[in-house]
Amino acid sequence: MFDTNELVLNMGPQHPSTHGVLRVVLRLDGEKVVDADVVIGYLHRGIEKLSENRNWTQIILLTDRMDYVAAATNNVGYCETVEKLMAIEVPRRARYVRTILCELQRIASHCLWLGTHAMDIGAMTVFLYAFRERELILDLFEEFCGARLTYNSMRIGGLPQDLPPGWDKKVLEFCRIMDGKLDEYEELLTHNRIWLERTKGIGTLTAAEAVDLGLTGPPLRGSGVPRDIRKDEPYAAYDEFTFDIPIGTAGDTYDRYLVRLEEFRQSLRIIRQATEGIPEGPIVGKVPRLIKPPAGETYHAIESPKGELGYFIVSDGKSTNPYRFRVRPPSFCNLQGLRRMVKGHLVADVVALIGSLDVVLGEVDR
Amino acid sequence: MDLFVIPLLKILIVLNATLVGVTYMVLLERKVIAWAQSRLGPMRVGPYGILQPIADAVKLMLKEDITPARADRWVFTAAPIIAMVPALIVYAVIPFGDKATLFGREITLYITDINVGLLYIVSVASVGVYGIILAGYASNSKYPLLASLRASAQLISYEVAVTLTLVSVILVAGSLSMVQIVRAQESAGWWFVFVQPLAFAIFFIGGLAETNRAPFDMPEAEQELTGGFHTEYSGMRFALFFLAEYANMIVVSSVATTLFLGGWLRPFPGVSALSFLDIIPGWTWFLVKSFVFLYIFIWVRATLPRYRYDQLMRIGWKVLIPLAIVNLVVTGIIKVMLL
Amino acid sequence: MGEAIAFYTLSFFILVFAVLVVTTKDTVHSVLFLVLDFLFVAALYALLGAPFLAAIQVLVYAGGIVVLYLFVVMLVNLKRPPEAHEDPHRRTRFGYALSVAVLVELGVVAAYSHAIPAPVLAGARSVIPVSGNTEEVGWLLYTSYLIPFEIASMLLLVAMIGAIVLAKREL
Amino acid sequence: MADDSEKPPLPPAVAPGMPAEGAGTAVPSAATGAEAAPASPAAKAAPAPAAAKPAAAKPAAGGPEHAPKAAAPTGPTEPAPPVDLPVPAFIASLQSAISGSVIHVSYWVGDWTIVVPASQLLEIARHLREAADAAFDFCSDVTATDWPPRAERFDLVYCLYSTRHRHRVRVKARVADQQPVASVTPVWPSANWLEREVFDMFGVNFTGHPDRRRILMPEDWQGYPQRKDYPLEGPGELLMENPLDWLKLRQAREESDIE
Repeated sequence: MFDTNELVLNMGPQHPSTHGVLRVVLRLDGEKVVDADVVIGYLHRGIEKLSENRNWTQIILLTDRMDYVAAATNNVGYCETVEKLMAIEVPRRARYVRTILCELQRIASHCLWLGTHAMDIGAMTVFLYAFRERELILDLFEEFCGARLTYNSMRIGGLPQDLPPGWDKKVLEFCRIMDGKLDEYEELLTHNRIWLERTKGIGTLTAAEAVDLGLTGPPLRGSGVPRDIRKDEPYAAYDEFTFDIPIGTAGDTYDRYLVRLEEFRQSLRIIRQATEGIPEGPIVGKVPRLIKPPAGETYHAIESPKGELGYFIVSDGKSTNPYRFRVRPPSFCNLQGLRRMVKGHLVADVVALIGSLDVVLGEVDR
Repeated sequence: MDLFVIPLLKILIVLNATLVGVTYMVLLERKVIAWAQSRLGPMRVGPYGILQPIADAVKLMLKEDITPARADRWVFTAAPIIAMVPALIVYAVIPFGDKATLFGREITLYITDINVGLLYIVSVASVGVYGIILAGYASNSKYPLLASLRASAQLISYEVAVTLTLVSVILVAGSLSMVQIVRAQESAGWWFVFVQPLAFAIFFIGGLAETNRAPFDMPEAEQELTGGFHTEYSGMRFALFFLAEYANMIVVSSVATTLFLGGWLRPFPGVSALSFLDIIPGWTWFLVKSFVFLYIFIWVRATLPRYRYDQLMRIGWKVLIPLAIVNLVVTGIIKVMLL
Repeated sequence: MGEAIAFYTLSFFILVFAVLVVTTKDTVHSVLFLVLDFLFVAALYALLGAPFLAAIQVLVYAGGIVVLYLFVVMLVNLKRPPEAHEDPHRRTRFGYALSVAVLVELGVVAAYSHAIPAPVLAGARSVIPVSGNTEEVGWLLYTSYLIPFEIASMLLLVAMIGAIVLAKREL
Repeated sequence: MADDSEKPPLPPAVAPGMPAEGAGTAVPSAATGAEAAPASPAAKAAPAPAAAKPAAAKPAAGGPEHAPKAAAPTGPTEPAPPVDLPVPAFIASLQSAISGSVIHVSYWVGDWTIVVPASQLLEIARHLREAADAAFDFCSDVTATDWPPRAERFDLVYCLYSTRHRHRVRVKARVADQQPVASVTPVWPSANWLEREVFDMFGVNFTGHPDRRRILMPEDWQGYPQRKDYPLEGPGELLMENPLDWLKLRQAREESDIE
């Protein structure tokens, strides 16, 4: 009479907490997840294919559309890869500005993550608070490049334009504001009993598992692997600043939360150092009028807010578009870990874990 | 004439006041949460958005009323009504005040005072759960089904704890009648919150859970279950669920006010030095106290994350119910010793 | 007069719902009619001047037990066709036999109550004052009916333990 | 420290083959105004002719070695490392551990690439993961490149990283269309989705993959979009321009499916 029927629950692609168009097909025993199939591709726009038919400069614009909450980071990663192929030296000022923008972008992206993650667990005020601060960053970006979401804020060889006057003061002012706001977030969450119960011991991954699953970024560091491309293979101007790489111990959702919160602080630290020490000088290196890298291929990775954002680009040296343009999207690879993480947890934890991975579907599907 | 007209008038007034109160409760919630989140909340309809509830009501009434193709039609239609009606008829026994003189007539400020008033509230509230279960079942959809299972498990579990705390209050008051309970507090000179603090705490937590409010709002956890048991509802039927939830919040606040905060009594009814406060009519005290309660409901929602379903059940069965039983036993022993 | 009208209306609905409970095909609907039945019975109690009993009826039966019925009905798929070796009419016949037995029992009770002299019934009625009967119910339960009450609670305890043992075999 | 500015400015015109003349330090040829670029580690710098200029005036002039004609390239440029640049130890040990495992070693703008035979891929992967000097425990990317006229048209590219030694390598295997190639998912579980994507986009025939399904494209999709011969215009464009024709095409397709 009591047959143990499993309930198949289709979560998404239209679901408030799958952060876009992620679809997770859950096999439930009661509310416990027996297995999960992660289905993606609903936002696939073929950016890789499109890029093979765009010239090198136009692709910057396409990279905006991948991780659309960290567009500047995508721009930097792409531009640096092309610069690596073409052996262009980027002026120090431009590298400093790139670092500042990347870190501002990291804070903006983490703000969005914090807001949505807390919202998924039911703390809705944090969502609004985090978006309030993200707005300040968007204002800064708007002043720099005129756009608020898809910035197109980099050029191969440097920057599209110099910083507006007084911008660095505003950045420092933002850092001052943000310091206080971080404490505000922590007050609402870090020692909150319910928050602890909802995040501790959820989706625990050991360091070895996290590496095996190909996780990068905060999910990997949350499991205690001190890997950060900013330190390991520095790009932009990261080698000139002192900052720490926070790592977790337990590898659960709470540790990933703590790691990201500490990354806020470290980012502020980098921004302060970079803004105060920003050198004068040109903002664009010596770039040929027609961008056409020599034949060859390279893989270049940077640390996006989500993890290792890698570009594998093949140039045939003859045409004005890449022969092959491949992105290693951190969200895609991190999302792969979801299936392993949700097993044995409840439906409510599934949304907490999706939030904890911090995926952006624009990047997963490209 | 008095037998029919005055009660009917009272019912009419209470019913309308409740419905208006409930709609404005929604506005209050939106405003309070907005302030907590450094926003403004609704500002467009009327000055400071005070006409927003009316606009919402009009919108919801004009919206298309969708019944899913494979839903159980009759049950689907009945569910919101079953949810709403108990929430409203509970007001019959809530004493908003003691007596008032109007047009030379002495009128009691409650519709009726039955001697099992508290039991009546509990039993009617227990029927309200059908609205949720049936909504989940009749929608013929998985999310509402999961939500309704959660909701019914939650309501049944917390009802045990809440009812047990009520029993300890009854022990102290010596009556099941709402009016008599207030009078008992008057003669004791203390609000029962000072006599039964543990019962008050359990009642408050249980009240949050029974009205499906944060941090126990699992049945309608939109982040997990896309809206919970009312996922498939639209238009006025959805509005009924919505209103029922807020009506239930007001019921819980009113009951808490009556049982623990002395109903229409002024603060410290036993301290004669504060008797100048008697100028303020009793119903004002009642409304102010209920409002404070409602405010706390909203405040909690703006502050706390949501519990998980199993954690909620654990708190209910392993913390609240044992505490309530202990409280009841201790109260009983003290009562017997003092007699 | 008004009381009589109310009584017969309520009784009529109680009977109609009772019939619907057993004739409806959809089990959930059937359970719902059962709830309605209980609610009307509660109204009957209220009419008889027993508000305490009415409230308890709603709280325990309508609000508690039937919710659990509904759980079971919703969770367990009852649309299973009977097994091939089972006689499809066996249950029906069993049902008929049971109804006849209950009817006979009711008839006996009715005949017996007619045989009791009127003053005894009147005395029983006077125990329940119209104003309130919570205290009386409690008083009676713990004095005259203490042993049945305790036996009933023992029975419930045994049932509870049995249920737990059945549900969790590997305890 | 390894910023772009420190990357050796490589001579595009002579890029293929990389004549190793003078392991000089990188000449910051493009460092126009940047004051005191951080000290570039000479050890890491690749040799570069002093006269080298970044792809500038005549970028298309020097064709790659494989395709002197202006025709479509038939393969990637895989320049051999300069002779004076020591080949990483793990490549040598791989060569000695599995004979014939390294077909070609290439170095370009700081990246090491080894080309391996597709038949030994799984074995090589296991070695690279387990050997102490390699310890590539992290498979950061799996992708492919399509070089149509070539018989073994696909370059399978595995980007590996070692969290212990913090070094990277790119492993390439050439496979033909439909040629079965062992999945490396047993070695690196993270390759699961990445290989699915390669299967989805290129139709590379992975064997032993635990879950070989399309991942980004719909399950009933025909063809492999990232192949170079995949039409850039198709039903999708038709839909926008002429919905009726599109509908006919679709119906025809559905009917053929039913048969």
